[in-house]
Amino acid sequence: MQYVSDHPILGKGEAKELTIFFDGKPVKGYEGQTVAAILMENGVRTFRYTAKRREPRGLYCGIGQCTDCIMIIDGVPNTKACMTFAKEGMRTETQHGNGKTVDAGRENADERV
Amino acid sequence: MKEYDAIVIGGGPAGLGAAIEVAKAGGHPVLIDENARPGGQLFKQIHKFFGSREHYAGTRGFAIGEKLLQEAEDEKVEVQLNTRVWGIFPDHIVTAVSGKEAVCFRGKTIILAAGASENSLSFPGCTLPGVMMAGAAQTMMNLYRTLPGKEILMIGSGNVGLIVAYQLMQAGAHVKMLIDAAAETNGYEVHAAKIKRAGVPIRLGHTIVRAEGNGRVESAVICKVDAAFHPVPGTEEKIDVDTVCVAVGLSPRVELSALAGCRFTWAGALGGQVPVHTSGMETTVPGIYVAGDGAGTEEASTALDQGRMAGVSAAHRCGLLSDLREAEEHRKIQERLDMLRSGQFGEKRKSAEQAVWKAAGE
Amino acid sequence: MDEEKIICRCEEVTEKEIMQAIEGGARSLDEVKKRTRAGMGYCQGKTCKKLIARMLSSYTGEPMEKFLPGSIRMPVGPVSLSVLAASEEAAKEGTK
Amino acid sequence: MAAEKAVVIGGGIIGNACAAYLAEGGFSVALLERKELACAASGGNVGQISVIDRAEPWHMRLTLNSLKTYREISEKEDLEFSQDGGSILIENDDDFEQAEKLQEEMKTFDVPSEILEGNDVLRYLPGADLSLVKGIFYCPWEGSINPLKTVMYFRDRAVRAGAEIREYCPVESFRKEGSVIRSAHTPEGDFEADYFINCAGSWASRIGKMAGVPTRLSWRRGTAMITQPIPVIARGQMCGHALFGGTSEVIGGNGSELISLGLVQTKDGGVLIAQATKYTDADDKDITLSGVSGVAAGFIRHFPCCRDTEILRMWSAVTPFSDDGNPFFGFGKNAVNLLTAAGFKGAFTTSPEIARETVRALKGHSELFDSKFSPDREVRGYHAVCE
Repeated sequence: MQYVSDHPILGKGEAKELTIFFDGKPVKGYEGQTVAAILMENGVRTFRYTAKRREPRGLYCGIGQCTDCIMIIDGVPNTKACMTFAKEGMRTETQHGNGKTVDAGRENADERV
Repeated sequence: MKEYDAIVIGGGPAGLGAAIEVAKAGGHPVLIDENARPGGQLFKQIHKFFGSREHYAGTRGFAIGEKLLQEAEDEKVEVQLNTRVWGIFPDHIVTAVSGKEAVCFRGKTIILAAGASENSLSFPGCTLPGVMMAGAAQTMMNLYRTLPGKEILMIGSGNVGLIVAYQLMQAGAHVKMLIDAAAETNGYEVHAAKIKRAGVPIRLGHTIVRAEGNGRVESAVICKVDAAFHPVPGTEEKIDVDTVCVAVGLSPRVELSALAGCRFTWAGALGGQVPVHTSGMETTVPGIYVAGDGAGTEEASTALDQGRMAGVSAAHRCGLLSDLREAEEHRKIQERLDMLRSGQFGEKRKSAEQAVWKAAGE
Repeated sequence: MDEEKIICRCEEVTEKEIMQAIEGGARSLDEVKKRTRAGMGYCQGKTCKKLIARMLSSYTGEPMEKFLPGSIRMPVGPVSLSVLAASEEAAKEGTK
Repeated sequence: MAAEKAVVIGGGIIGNACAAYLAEGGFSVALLERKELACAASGGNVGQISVIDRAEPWHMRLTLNSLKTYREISEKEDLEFSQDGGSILIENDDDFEQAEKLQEEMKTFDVPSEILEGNDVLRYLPGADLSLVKGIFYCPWEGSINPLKTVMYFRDRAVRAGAEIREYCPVESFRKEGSVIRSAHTPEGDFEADYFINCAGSWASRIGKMAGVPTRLSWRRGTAMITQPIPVIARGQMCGHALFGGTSEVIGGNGSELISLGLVQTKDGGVLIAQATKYTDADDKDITLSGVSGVAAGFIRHFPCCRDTEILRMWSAVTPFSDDGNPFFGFGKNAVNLLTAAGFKGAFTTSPEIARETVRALKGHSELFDSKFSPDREVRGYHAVCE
């Protein structure tokens, strides 16, 4: 939604800017923020689509308990966006179903063929 | 394997209080927390706390957190961050994962201070992005300065609902309405008054019917409920919001106490199922203690003192404190806890807590 | 119960499916789980347990405490196989 | 004429299947479970269906008839039954030799199988490490079934046929007149019947002893875990090469060693990994750290691509077995109306036919009436853990 740069209690935000990627597009955030925070600030609400009903999901519990916010982060599926601190250049992707582990695993298996 | 005097799991106020007391008694505790820094939910609390001087009255939550961290550092408490406990095995062995590494701890005692989790609520549309726990909204704005939404419907008039609604406004959101199925607000009047003054309508006797929207919350439908909490037909009302915050209570996190084999009892005023414990916070498993919201959901100040109580008990078990010293420390802490458990809500928690002690045979 | 209400968010189990399990004889969180998969997903029931316990309670008229906390198993939160494999060794060595 | 009464003791797969077939066969049935249905071995196992598990004709008959039943049921009910095939790992020359022997045996029952080597292994085990897994013995008839759904399916059938299912209703003693049991005593009251069926799984020996029938069962502990959904690493089920170690070792184990790794990848992609360890007590459900680490290490040694795969849940279950490899089936000398049906290896593979055999037994003629299955028999190699 937006970054609260001036807060009546927390004061002014002074963290350094950084850029991460969401489905290939660069989005701006700040050091010390989680992936979930940065994406929400940039208007992203859907972090994944579920396996069975293909429904969108986003942030729910915010403290790593519910796993609604899992995404593919730097290639690793099922990563909780609410618990992952952003790093410059981090790649985040919308996860579909159980994520690309399926493909990743096949690749691993096929490599040996 | 190195043996600690106490393995303290959870670095919120309860865990910090416990570890500090064990260290103060000359013991060697390890404080384990899954987050990047300890403090638990304290750093999300930007409001001023009530209570007495010992409870840092008038100080904001995050500032209390800073003080406790300083105290823990002064007492040389060993802290293991980014470390998530996944199991408890016989002989007080605690297994955890730190990054991608397996780590294990053995302790003379274990103090469980895992906190609480927010209760979920199910309604049509409850999985739409934009429906979130109030705590999630609070984490977003107070830890990361991210406004989780612009037009908010808050469900729940307990302290969490009231406080987070107010904080959402402080951060610049528009809280359109706060609803609760109950006929009266559940939280402190001070908090309710603040958001009423800010012009937020509080609709009691109302519930959410559904959240609507295409791929994200675009509106919510609410309606009146009767005395039995059943929806009253024809009272549906649609409000345009982009975010629905759910604040319908907290439950103690009991996974670890259950795995440790602790016996449970029901204490509605303390969030439901709680591990049976003595006034000294020992569970039904000797050498395993609980403190804070994980022992029964109360308040941060209570958690801190319960932690100190458990720390004193654990130090005594390790032979670091005499019987007399333990009794004396317990008495002092208990006095403070009694003070915290006064007033309309406090009394209820007090009698619930006493029933828990009774279940432990006190 | 006309509209679909998700109770178990991980396994996408609806209130209706859980009610069918209860009507079919499920009388505990475990039995609901065995019939519907509710509580078997990524969060292992952390989010839905209390909701299901409430359904069981209102259907049977028995108090919530009869149904909670249900069976709780390790690990608390998902843990990778390599970490599990290394844990016995870590227990022998201890930390640092 | 009033229906004959049967009390089924035990709410696992055999108990529920028996309750269903008995009730449908005209008996008035009460099933007594000491805790909850499928709370022990039936709830804790991975649902392997194995044709190659045992090569005796009686067992093969139970297996093939049961598979036919599962196929029929699956036309109407989704028990996640599948015959996707299954493999036994081959890790050395001895294993190859054993595999060839097994193939010969299977041929006599017209059960198809093949032995694969090298890269061909990946056809069925795409995730296996070929430096360790030199080959596999593959049988296309192997399969798996959802154990919980299957137990509940038979339970529902039993209830529809009029059976009464009682949970938290442990049998504490029997009232006998001579060698005839009149009633089973429980905290919920006494249950009178004409017949009592002991399918209490790990508890069958305790039930047996209450009635004066020795039922010399042993137990081992199975440690099991399930992963998050992942890509296909194994088509069908898989057993470790210890299965080639000779029947006695696999059936009986030898002391405290780890016994054979087994896995099934479920429809949604989760991998159920299980391994049996050492002798244990019938009620020992503790998970040990060495058990957990052992299972995890054994698995990722064979499937290194799963190192970072996450485990969502782990549990352990006690599984009963008999040291001589034979089940306990038949009436007891000191309890002539107590029919024991316990200690069957891979009970999910054979339970429908075991249940039908039970109905036949109550009517006086079972092909399993054999002194080598007698619950009164001495058992060679019996480790009396709880005596």
